[in-house]
Amino acid sequence: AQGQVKVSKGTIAFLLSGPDLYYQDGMNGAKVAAKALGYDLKVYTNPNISPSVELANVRNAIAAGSVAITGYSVGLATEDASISAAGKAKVPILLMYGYSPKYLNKPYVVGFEQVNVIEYGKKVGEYVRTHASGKLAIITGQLGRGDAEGYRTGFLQGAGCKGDLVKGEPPMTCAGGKIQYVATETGHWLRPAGYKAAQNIIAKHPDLKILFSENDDMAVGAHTALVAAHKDKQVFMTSMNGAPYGLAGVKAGWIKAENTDSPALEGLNAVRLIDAYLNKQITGGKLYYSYTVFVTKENVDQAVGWEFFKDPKLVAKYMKLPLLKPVANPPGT
Amino acid sequence: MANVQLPVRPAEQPPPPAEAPRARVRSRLRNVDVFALWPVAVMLVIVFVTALRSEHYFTVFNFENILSQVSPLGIVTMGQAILLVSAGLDLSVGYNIALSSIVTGLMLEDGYPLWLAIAAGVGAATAVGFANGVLVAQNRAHPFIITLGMSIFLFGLDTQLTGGAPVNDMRGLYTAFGGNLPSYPPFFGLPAVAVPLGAVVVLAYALLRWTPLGRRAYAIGGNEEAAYLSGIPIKRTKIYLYTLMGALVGLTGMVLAGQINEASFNLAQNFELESIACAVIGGTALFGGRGGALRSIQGVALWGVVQNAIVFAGLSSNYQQMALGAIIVIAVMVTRAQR
Amino acid sequence: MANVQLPVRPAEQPPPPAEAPRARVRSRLRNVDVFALWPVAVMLVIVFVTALRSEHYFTVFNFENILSQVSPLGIVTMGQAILLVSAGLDLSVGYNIALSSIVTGLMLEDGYPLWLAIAAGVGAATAVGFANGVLVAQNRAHPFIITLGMSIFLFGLDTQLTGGAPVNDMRGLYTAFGGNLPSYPPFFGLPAVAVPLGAVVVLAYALLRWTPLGRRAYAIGGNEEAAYLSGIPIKRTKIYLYTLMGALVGLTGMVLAGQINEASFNLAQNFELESIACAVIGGTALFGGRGGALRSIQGVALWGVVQNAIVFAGLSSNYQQMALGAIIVIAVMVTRAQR
Amino acid sequence: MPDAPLLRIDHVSKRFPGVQALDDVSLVVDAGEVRGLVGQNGAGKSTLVKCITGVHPPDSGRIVLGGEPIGTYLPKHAYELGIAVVHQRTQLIPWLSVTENVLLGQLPTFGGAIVRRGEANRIARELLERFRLDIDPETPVARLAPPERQQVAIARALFRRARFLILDEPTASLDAARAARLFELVRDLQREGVGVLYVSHHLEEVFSLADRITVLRDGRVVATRPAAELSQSEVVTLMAGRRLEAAAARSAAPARAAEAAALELDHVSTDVLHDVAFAVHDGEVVGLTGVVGAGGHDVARLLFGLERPLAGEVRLAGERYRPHGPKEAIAAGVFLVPEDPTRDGLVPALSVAHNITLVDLASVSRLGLLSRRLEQAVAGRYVRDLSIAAASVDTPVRNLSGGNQQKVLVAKALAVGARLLVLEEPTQGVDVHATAEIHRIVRGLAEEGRGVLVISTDVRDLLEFVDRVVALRGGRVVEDVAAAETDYARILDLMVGSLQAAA
Ligand SMILES: Nc1ncnc2c1ncn2[C@@H]1O[C@H](COP(=O)(O)OP(=O)(O)OP(=O)(O)O)[C@@H](O)[C@H]1O
Ligand SMILES: Nc1ncnc2c1ncn2[C@@H]1O[C@H](COP(=O)(O)OP(=O)(O)OP(=O)(O)O)[C@@H](O)[C@H]1O
Ligand SMILES: [Mg+2]
Ligand SMILES: [Mg+2]
Repeated sequence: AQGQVKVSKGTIAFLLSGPDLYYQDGMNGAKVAAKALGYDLKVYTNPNISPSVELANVRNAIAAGSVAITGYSVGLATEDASISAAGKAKVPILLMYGYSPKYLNKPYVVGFEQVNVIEYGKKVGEYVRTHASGKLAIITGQLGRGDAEGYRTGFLQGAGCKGDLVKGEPPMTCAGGKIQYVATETGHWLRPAGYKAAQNIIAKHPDLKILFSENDDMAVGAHTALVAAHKDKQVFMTSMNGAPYGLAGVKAGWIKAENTDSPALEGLNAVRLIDAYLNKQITGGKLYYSYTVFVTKENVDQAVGWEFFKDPKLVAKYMKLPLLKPVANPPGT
Repeated sequence: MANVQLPVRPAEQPPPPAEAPRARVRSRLRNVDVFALWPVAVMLVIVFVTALRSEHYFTVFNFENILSQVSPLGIVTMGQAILLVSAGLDLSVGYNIALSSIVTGLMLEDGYPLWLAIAAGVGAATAVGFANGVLVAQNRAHPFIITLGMSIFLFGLDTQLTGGAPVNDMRGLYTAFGGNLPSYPPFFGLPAVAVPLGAVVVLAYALLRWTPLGRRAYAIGGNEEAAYLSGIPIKRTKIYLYTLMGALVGLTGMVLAGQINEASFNLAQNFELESIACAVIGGTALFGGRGGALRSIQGVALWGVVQNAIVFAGLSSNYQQMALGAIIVIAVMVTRAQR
Repeated sequence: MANVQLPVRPAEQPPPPAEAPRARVRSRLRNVDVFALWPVAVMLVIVFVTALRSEHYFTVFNFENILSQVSPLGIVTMGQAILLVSAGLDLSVGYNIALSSIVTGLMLEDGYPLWLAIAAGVGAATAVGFANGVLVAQNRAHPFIITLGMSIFLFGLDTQLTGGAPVNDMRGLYTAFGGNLPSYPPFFGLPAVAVPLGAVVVLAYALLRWTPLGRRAYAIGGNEEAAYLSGIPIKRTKIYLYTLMGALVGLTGMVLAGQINEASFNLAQNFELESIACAVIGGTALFGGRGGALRSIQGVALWGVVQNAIVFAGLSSNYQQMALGAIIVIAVMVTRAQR
Repeated sequence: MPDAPLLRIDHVSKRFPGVQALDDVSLVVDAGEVRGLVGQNGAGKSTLVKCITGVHPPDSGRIVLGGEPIGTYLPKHAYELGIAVVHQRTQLIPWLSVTENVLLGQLPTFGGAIVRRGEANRIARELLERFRLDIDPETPVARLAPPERQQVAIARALFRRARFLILDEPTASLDAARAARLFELVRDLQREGVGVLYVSHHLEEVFSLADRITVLRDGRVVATRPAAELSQSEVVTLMAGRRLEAAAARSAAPARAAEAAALELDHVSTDVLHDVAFAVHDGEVVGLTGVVGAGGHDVARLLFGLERPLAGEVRLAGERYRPHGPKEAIAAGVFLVPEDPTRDGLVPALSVAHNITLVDLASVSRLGLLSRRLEQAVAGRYVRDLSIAAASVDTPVRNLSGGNQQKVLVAKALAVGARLLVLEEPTQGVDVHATAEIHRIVRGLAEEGRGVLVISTDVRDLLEFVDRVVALRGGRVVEDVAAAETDYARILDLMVGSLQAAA
């Protein structure tokens, strides 16, 4: 494959929201897929995850004559303008995250690919309900965009908590009184903030028993803080994401369980779906759920992981998998 | 006036009549600051160079694209320029823009009429501006820290208000600012958001140049003590200026939310620093007395052109940031050099 | 008025000798500023009130907790205070701290010896500080905009170096700063990060109070023109100060990366604004000539105590933000009031 | 020494946008000589000073000090070469102590590392004692009165142990006694062989100190002659290239004490003033004098609402007058021309026109919008009447000479058309011709029926154009007399208090 020069099928624009590893690896996954399928991939960054920059990027992508647009929308259901802009310019668009039913029937919308937010958090909650007891605290990501709130709601459902799960404010009793939900702090998706949040929680609730962190970065930060406070043994830690350092935590045993997905696989599938759409193999306006694996120490090696794109064999393997199946009846339809 | 009674001896009044006209011409020349136009020159160069590198660059679409990208930022920058002239500044604009959009958005969701929702949103932002003004004026505390505190406060308020999920349908506002104007003259299919920008630039220019309020802004920025001794009501003037900024922020909120059809806390991330950067790049002095609307809007234009060109230059995403940072530094160096 | 023939009678020189001692005493009194200690008072109140509401609050553990939270910020704040005194400031500290941690982290990953990795990391940050200094001094441009540009540049550089991926093991640094000191005197099991903070506070205090460089900082901050006219090397002094800031930033990078055991571009987000806020809350003037190390460190302490107390108050995250913003505004109002 | 002159200025020229500030200036100053430098406002005196000290490197020509030409023009190099200067606008650092201001950039240290505070304070105190100036060297200069600041600035220059000392308007804010001290110091230095360049508008000062006098006009040297061979009137003529008009005639009719006084202070006390009582009638010019600190400045603050009386009351046209701040004062028809133009009076970045019209913007507005035409008209008139030397009314006042800035300030007051004008040191730093003009204008205002209160430490100047003189000492009125019925020596004596005030 090295020798022969492929004629590019055109440039796919990739919207990169923020430089965090999750988005970076989503882009890396898309890159390898684009290469394999004969497209160029041009990246448009949005370092401060600002909606106005996202719109600007879409317009820049159109101006630059892209054949299609994919990548991350900065928030849940905040990309209306981007989609219309793409539609007006007749450029197909597939976004990772940002699903809203109202877009499904818009022209040139290939669809959305994202984890099922509520379900994703719920699995972890269910595991906690059956495996742990005592005081529970949650470290959320940045609130205000809906995703962090959604994961928390899902988790609380799974843990069988009683109260306004959408609002998610403690205190609540969960698992029929076996678990007391006592605190929630926001860790802004970041390690230092996760560290600080854990410090504050443990200071206020020295007898904390269960901690749920909405991503692995905050989990690592929180764990470091717990170690410094000699509380790591006492706390049953759970997390989400399946980042390399998260999976390492599961292997090492200080993360008891976590729900994992792979941004790289999301990116790869996004490009495959776009290619299929451009080749009229699929129709637009669908919602696709990302491939997720719930892991504990036992099955941790089954997680896809974020970095398979570095291994051509794995890339080839995932490129050969059947295309994602659209969700039969998406929420809100 | 007193001097009328004075025995006037023309022969002895310097400057001698002969010199007067020349002097005046010279002064006129000195007052026209050709260098103030440097951003335009720089832009022309960038446009030319980039056009050579990408055939998609020099197109009407891309021009409209840049215009629609800078318009909301441009509106705030005008407000920021007015504050900078008076030796003030506002770091809370980002989350205040978000606030106005959220208030309006939530009311639209609850089915309130458009006009009422807009009034509430702009009103909220204006109230915040007023609060900033009162705090800055009453305590003679530095606006940097006051508005920073306000910004953190508003961040909490915004995220609290949107809670579950951001508003994703701005209804009438989207109809108004989401698209372009009719493509026939005099509209030429410009992005709708360009209209409020144009209006605000004119307003800001007129205010600073032709109104007593604007002149007072310069006086306070240039020497607050002297302004006070000249009987200028320092506090009231400051409160007016910050309240005006609040209103412009509210307008920006409507324009931006309409354009993107969203209301959320991160709607205008970094607008506070970007608007200050634009004004200063254009040649408005930080903390006092110099600069104006036209210089500042040039800064905005340069900002937009540069960001757009960097994308077309095909730099990898991270290098784009580095280039942007470098250009800000170079820009301000140039602006200084020409003083 | 000035008449040289005037016979000079010492006895008649105003002010009469009788008044002199009183005058001197008065001036002495005016020179001590008791109010400068207000943050301590406020803290005591907060501690007392919160202690009543939670039995876990007033504990050694929570005290250490606060100390370990504020230490890295405290180090940068000392640097920021020194710059503020000289009418400068540095908005690039956040991503510069990140840079130093990344450089060191990557070298540790590649198996370089600890000392070399640290030297490189601190060196990188110091070089950035030097660059800030040269840019600010040479162009006499406002540091606000210069360091803002630098910050954006560094953001791109940081992400370029790491590709967004954090370094997960800081090895020796984690051993050094990840834990606490031995629990026997004179260490009392304080967080290890408190040690560099203590050292830096002493250093900053000594520098500003006792060294020519420190006094020049005050002179330049107080009246740059006058300082220049009396032959103080403005440029060189500024360059020294910004370079020193760079070194302190590097130290912060090591401490923070060691404490959290990671190196990444978002290691120290918002440190630039928080450090300025702390210094100003403590009573250091923005842009000029007044304030110092002790006042500023009080600001840091207040900052830490407040944030921690807000958590214990059981407010939800969003309300925590609002409370923090409100407190910043109130704090700066108090600091002004006491002038 | 006499063979090689201490300072030689060869064909130095300096141009500013719109002005040839210095035009081929040459002069030579010997060691141990005091050289007087005089000229009208804007003649180029300060610019020459700034060229010598490297603040404004000259465009052409060269400056030679003690045989070696000055290569790079930077203030710190000037100091290294042994040139010390007291600039016209005192340059101090507000929140640093007196000591640090005096020793600025030269603090004694242990091996360059640690500042020796004790030592520094000792040096500073010594220097201050040469003025018999009794202030705590640890006091921030921000807390000092203008004359004390001026003396700190002079002390700084003395501390430099310079070979060549430049004094630009050093007595501007000094009272007689303080000035006299300064002259003694200058003579001491002269004896030590220091060369002195003495810039002043007070010709009697110059004549009593200078060996030779150099006259500048429009940036050119028009004469350099031994003081002995010149008379003050000759110098005045040289400065302007024309003779000085006769001083303004005092109003023939004495103030009509019958009708209500425009301004009345009725036994007013503040923490400085002690039941001060005097009146200013319409059409009357009253001079309020006293050594600095005697209370003149406090009366001004009182009248402009910057301070409130603790006892007694102020009446304006018979009604109780208690303004809260300048705004109300101006509304009540009172206007203050403050002492320090650059600090209190003017907005340096704004143009001459904009500064003049700043107070009453309504009067130059049409339909709420500022009219450039009106502004230019108003400003243009005063620039002419006060012959303010500025390239145009659009020139930023920053670029005006010290004296011309003072004139802009007066113009500002005239533009408001206040009923009662309070002028603080209106002729400070203003040349003789401008002084005469200001005298005439003030008289003109009185003839229009306005009351004018002139607060000044310059008794000679006051006596030339006021109707009444009120002298203060230690916050008390020690004299209130018609100008015609008293004289310089008497007032001066009362001010410094050797005589008992005549009851
Ligand atoms: N406050 C100021 N006002 C006017 N000019 C200034 C000021 N500060 C610096 N400059 C300019 O900067 C130049 C050098 O200033 P300074 O001597 O402080 O720097 P430096 O580091 O000592 O330079 P060098 O070491 O090369 O002599 C001066 O020529 C002057 O033009
Ligand atoms: N920085 C400057 N920029 C432009 N013009 C200037 C500047 N400084 C002085 N001038 C002009 O140069 C001329 C000489 O000014 P200078 O200050 O030397 O006068 P002066 O003799 O000191 O007058 P005064 O007695 O009022 O102090 C004036 O016309 C003044 O307007
Ligand atoms: Mg030097
Ligand atoms: Mg002068």
